[in-house]
Amino acid sequence: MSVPALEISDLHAWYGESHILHGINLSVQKGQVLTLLGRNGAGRTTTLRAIMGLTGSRKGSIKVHGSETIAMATHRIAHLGLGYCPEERGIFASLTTEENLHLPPRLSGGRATPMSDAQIYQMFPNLAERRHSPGTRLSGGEQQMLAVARILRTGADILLLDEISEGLAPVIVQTLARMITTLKGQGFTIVMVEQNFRFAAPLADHFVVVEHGEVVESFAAAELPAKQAKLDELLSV
Amino acid sequence: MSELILETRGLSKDFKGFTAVDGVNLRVQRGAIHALIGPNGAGKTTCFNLLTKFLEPTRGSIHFNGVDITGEKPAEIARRGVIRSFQISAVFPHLTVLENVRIGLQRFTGTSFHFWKGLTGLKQLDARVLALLELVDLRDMATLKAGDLPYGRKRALEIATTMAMEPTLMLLDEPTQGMGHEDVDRVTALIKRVAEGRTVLMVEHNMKVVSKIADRITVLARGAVLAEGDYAEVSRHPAVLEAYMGSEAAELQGAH
Amino acid sequence: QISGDTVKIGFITDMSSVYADIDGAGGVEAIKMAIADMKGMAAGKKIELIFADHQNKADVAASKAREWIDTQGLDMLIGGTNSGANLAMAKIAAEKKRPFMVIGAGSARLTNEDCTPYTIHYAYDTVALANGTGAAVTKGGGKSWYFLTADYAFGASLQNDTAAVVAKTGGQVLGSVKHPLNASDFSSFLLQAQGSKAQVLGLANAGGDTINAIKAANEFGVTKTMKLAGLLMFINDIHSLGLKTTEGMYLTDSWYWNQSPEAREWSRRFFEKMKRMPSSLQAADYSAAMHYLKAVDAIKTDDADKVMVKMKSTPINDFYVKGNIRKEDGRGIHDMFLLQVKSPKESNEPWDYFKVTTRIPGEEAFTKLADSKCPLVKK
Amino acid sequence: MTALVSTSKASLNPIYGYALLFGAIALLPALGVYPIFVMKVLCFALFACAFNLLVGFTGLLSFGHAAFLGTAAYGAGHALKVWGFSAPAGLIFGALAAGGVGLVIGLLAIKRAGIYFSMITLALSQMLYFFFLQASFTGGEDGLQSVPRGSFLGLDLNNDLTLYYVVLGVFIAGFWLIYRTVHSPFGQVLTSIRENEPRAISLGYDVDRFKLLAFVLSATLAGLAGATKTLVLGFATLTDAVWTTSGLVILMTLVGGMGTLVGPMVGALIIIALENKIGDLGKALADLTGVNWFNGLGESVSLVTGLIFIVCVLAFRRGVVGEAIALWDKARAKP
Amino acid sequence: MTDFFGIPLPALLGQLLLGLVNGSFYAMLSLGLAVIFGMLNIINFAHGALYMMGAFLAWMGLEYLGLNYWMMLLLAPLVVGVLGILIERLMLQWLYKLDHIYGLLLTFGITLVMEGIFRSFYGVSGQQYQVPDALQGATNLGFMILPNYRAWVVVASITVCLAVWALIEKTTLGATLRAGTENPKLVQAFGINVPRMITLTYAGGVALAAFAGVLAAPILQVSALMGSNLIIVVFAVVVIGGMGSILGSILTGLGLGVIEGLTKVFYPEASSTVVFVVMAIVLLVRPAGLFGKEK
Ligand SMILES: Nc1ncnc2c1ncn2[C@@H]1O[C@H](COP(=O)(O)OP(=O)(O)OP(=O)(O)O)[C@@H](O)[C@H]1O
Ligand SMILES: Nc1ncnc2c1ncn2[C@@H]1O[C@H](COP(=O)(O)OP(=O)(O)OP(=O)(O)O)[C@@H](O)[C@H]1O
Ligand SMILES: [Mg+2]
Ligand SMILES: [Mg+2]
Repeated sequence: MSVPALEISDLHAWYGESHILHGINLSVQKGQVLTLLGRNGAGRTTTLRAIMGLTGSRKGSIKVHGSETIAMATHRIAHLGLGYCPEERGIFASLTTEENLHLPPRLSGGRATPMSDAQIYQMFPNLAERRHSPGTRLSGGEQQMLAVARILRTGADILLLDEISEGLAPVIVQTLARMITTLKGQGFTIVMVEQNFRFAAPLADHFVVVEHGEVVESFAAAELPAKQAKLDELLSV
Repeated sequence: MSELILETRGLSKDFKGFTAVDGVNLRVQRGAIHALIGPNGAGKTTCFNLLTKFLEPTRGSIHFNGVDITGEKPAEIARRGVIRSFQISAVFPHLTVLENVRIGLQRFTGTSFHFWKGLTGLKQLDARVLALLELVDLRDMATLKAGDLPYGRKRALEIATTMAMEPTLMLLDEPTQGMGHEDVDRVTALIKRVAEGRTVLMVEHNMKVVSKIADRITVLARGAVLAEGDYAEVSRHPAVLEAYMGSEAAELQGAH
Repeated sequence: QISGDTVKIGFITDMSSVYADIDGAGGVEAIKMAIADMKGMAAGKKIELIFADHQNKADVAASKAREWIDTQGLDMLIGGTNSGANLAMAKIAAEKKRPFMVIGAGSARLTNEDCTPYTIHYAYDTVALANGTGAAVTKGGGKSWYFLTADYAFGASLQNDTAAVVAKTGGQVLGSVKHPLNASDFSSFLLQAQGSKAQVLGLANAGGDTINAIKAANEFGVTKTMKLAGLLMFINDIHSLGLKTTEGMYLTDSWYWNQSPEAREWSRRFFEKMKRMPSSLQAADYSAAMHYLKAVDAIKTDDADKVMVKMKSTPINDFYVKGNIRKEDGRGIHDMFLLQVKSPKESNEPWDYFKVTTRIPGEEAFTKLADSKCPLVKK
Repeated sequence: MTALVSTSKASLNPIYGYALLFGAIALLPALGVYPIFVMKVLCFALFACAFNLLVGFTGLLSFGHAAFLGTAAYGAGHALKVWGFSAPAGLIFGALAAGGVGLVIGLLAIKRAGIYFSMITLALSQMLYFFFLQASFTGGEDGLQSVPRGSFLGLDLNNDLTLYYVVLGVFIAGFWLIYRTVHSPFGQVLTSIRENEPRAISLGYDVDRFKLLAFVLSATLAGLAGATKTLVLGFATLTDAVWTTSGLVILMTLVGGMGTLVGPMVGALIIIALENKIGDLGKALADLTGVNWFNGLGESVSLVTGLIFIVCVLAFRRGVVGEAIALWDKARAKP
Repeated sequence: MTDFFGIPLPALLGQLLLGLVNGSFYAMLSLGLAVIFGMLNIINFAHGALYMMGAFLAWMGLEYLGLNYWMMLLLAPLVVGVLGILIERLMLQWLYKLDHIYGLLLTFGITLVMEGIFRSFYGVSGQQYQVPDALQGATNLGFMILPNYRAWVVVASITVCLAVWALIEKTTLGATLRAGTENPKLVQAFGINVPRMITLTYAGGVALAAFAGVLAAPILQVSALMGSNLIIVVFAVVVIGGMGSILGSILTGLGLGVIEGLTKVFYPEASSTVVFVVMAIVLLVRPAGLFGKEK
């Protein structure tokens, strides 16, 4: 097998004093979609943030296209070709929609073809309309689109998407699903955090269940039916 | 006295055009353990901040024991017996465990502005403090600096300090967050124990905890109340499943 | 006999702040020259100089003075710039009975309200400056005045003293504007001055304020319509402003390096050491130290009371001034000079800045005994 | 600020330590130490301790404490000289005047925290400075001179030694009050506010009132220092009120150790000694190294002060006493 | 002639204009402070000293290197900017995790050192710097004679202020800066070198101070202490303005210059305190300042 796009082993992370991740292990092949499942507060968001170097402190190993990033500064990690769409969306209030869109720079190490503005506006016509209004005046759904759209312009080939379907109308969720399928077809590697199983199930090649900051289950899409019962138990409230 | 200890009417908070809490009517029964749940960013902490006036509500009113307390200052509300804990642990790190709790008790002595007095007057509180520490299994750590405690023990200390205030209403923001399994169980039991004779309103993500001790649950989503009821009702509520617990998960589970 | 077997002179002045240039290290050098000219000995004993920077803080000055007297066996103290610091030191010197020779400070209070039997105000004071500039300029045709006054006690007294003289000499004061101390911008005040249509603009301020005011006056063309009169200025101020800006200004001083052959000769010696010409204060530092040392040498003792008597009874006659120290209040009485700044063309060499226009006799320049507010003066 | 604070207690009762310290100070003149110098250090030490009461125990960094020193210095000076107050009455008047000014400034400044608080106190004290510059009773640039020492309960203060013990007494009284405040119910609440303000609020404490009282106390004690200083030196000048003096007291506290009780005293000693002796130090360095520039060091007090500031902030935030306590704690933790 | 409270209107207009000149210095300095505060959360006490250094560089350029005013107007901000980079990299960057107070104290120390250095070399009475030839002379505006140089100062500083405002509000670079103040971590996660951006922001902010210093050199005596009195007034301006917005600091700066100018006419004694009085009033009414956001 070739070098995985993303390979994480024994990852620990802290917020201040709380020890959130207790040794996460996972790996994603290029062009794959991996979905992180788990209950609220299980540590999925934290996993994504740790990959980007945004947690308080972290230990272990995170390799992006084979290069170790555990000691790297956040902006350098990004330049290896990572695009991060945070759970809280991170739309900047003092920037217009377009400025928000243009904020992330082209990544030097990005391997994907950056999308043009035209392509993006074609994919999300709403954004074209609201181009000049302040970022946080957009509706929740539009903000979500903007948050995803802006990392497609950068040439990032590994996308970290945190609950992008959250709070969106079904039509938009469908748009996003189509988009992810398209991106996958174009060779993007995608790590998703999802609550919405119906959204995630058909897209993912691989599932990882996180519980209390540890990976408790990891299986390929094909194994899904077999794992269903286990999954119910893990995700039940 | 009415059965409702706390009631909000149309409570709302806007942040620069974004509504974090939107017309919430919360009704907390006296003597209940009431849980506030909801997805991240639903406005739970903001709600707490409004109730304790750490934030100024944009609209709506807050009634405590039938009295409108919307216009009061945070410290006044606290003096009414509405005591909160914080999502991120809030102890006084350089004070000892004992002193941490005593700060709470001290307010009742009326000597807090007495800068010319010694501490001997406060020593008489120590017995009470130790009793409270006993309650949370912290008695043998009384002389340690609070900052040196393990995380879970800090949360326990926070609860003890809150208890010291003889609160009629305790607001606990994610009391089990960032804890290991044993700690979670301990704190759950602790809450159950201290809730006797008072009212608890808590924010909690851990459904195990909620299902075990909550008498009543309000589900918040996008700043508004989505559902209310006991655990069985709420966990069956379709909108809640959709917005919080995940619809598919429920479907897969079948009717829970 | 000499206490401690050394004649110890102390010098406390501003060595680091606003007045450091007009006195400061140059003053130290001048006193050292005086000691050298005495061959380091007075009354057969070694002369020693200690000096300190008071940073324009009266408390530092007074503590230093007190400490030197208490612990170092100081025999005489020379006070440099800053009236507040000197008033504080005067009190200490009087309490501890040590001759105190004030050079750099201008406040007339030193020999009036706050006079002591041990204070000698050697070089100049604000009354002399007011008398010099006020009278001479008014007599010279500058009949109507407007004052630009620093808004604090010193500025007010400088203005009042001058205004009185102007009125007495037949002039008229059209108005005044107070500016805050250390104002950086004077344009607004100058515009008001210009509006008064007065002939003379009296600058009742000091140091940086005077300099900035003059600069702005040039910029706003005030110098075209009004004559500037600096009520407290020194040669170093002119040096830093340049002749182009200050040309034609009047000021009063006790001494100018180019006023006589002796003055020139001493100044050359000073120049060798400091690479700049001496200010009147630095010359006075030398003269005062010399006057004291000669008195000690003559009576062979450094006993304060005896030295005071000797100094007050010996006339001063050196390259600095010809005059004496008034017995009653310790005021040094000597001629003052009204100086006018040369134009760049008139200036023949570096530091050649002034024309001496008027010599003001000492009796006219300084407060008359009859007007003195010194409690020691019996009337 | 929290990082700086060490409330660790030595195992033996600190009262004995203080008694020893003050006993030693009382003996200094007998050992030939110049009493006026010590008195000046004591005044500044009290000033720094008062300042530290605010910053070290509430976390509020005032950049305007010179205003209180100055108010009291002028107030006491005027009372002693013009109104003929006795020395104790003059001191009390000065301290109360400073407390009053502290109340006004405090009411305005307490509303904001952090750097805003610092900037507001700085600006307001500067306003007061301009007032002192212009008011007639202060003597403007010349200062209020020749303030009589008078007598203290029948003791003639014109004797330096008598004054010395009176000043030491005042200092001990002031220090005792600070010690008391820190170790009082009030002090406990202050500590809790500094450590975690929201938590203190949620426990029902009206933190603004506590901060204000602390501010006024600190101002009053700073005033006591200023009034004593006038008594010792016989004058009050603008230097007492100028903003660089506020900077100086911060430096003293920082060098000695913020939030430690003894630190500000040590800091005051170091800084005042430095101010007095830096010229000699410069000369010694020049002789030692042959670099002539050092001879000018005496004129560059502010430069050296600035360097100390930078070094302290970058590498030495706990100050002399703070570092010593940390070392001590470490040493004890080891065995 | 029309009078306005006893002052002829033309004279008043003149005074207003002069107020604007001073206001433009306040605006430029408080703008620099606001930009630095926005990114670094540090109140740059050294701003006054760097302003002083700008003026000194102008003077030194002419004195030692024969570089004229216009050259130095470009060079001085560059040199000071480089110094700013050094200060930020060597000292400030270690303080971000601490209480903001330490930044204030450190920059206060830097101020003392810089002033001390210049004082030990050049004394305090100050150096003379001539108005550049092209701007010599004055223009009669009818109601007053306005020196050309002052006119230039107003034009130059307002232009620079507006340019900085436009740079921050209208360009991608500015967008990045604004985003950086909102959520630096996320911006860094997009691959932008935020630490470097912070360094450069500091450099830019202090370069503004140096620019103001060069502008001031021909008007004021160039002296070691020229910045230290100004900076406290600028602090007051900042408190009044509230640090909320770039435009806010510009407008407050200009406005206070004008208010101060009027005070000089009607009640000159109060002209040095009026800013603080305004500050006290504003604080009573709006604790967060005129343009400031409530926390
Ligand atoms: N900034 C923070 N400081 C302290 N604790 C945090 C912080 N952010 C998150 N946590 C805690 O870390 C734990 C894991 O949070 P995380 O956001 O990774 O959960 P998650 O699996 O993404 O769940 P969800 O997003 O559904 O809440 C939770 O207990 C959360 O409360
Ligand atoms: N001071 C503030 N200014 C602007 N927005 C805020 C502020 N405080 C909270 N918010 C926003 O309000 C929303 C609700 O936040 P809140 O902290 O109440 O969520 P929560 O329900 O407690 O979530 P969590 O479970 O993650 O703690 C979030 O979108 C948050 O970003
Ligand atoms: Mg999450
Ligand atoms: Mg929350």
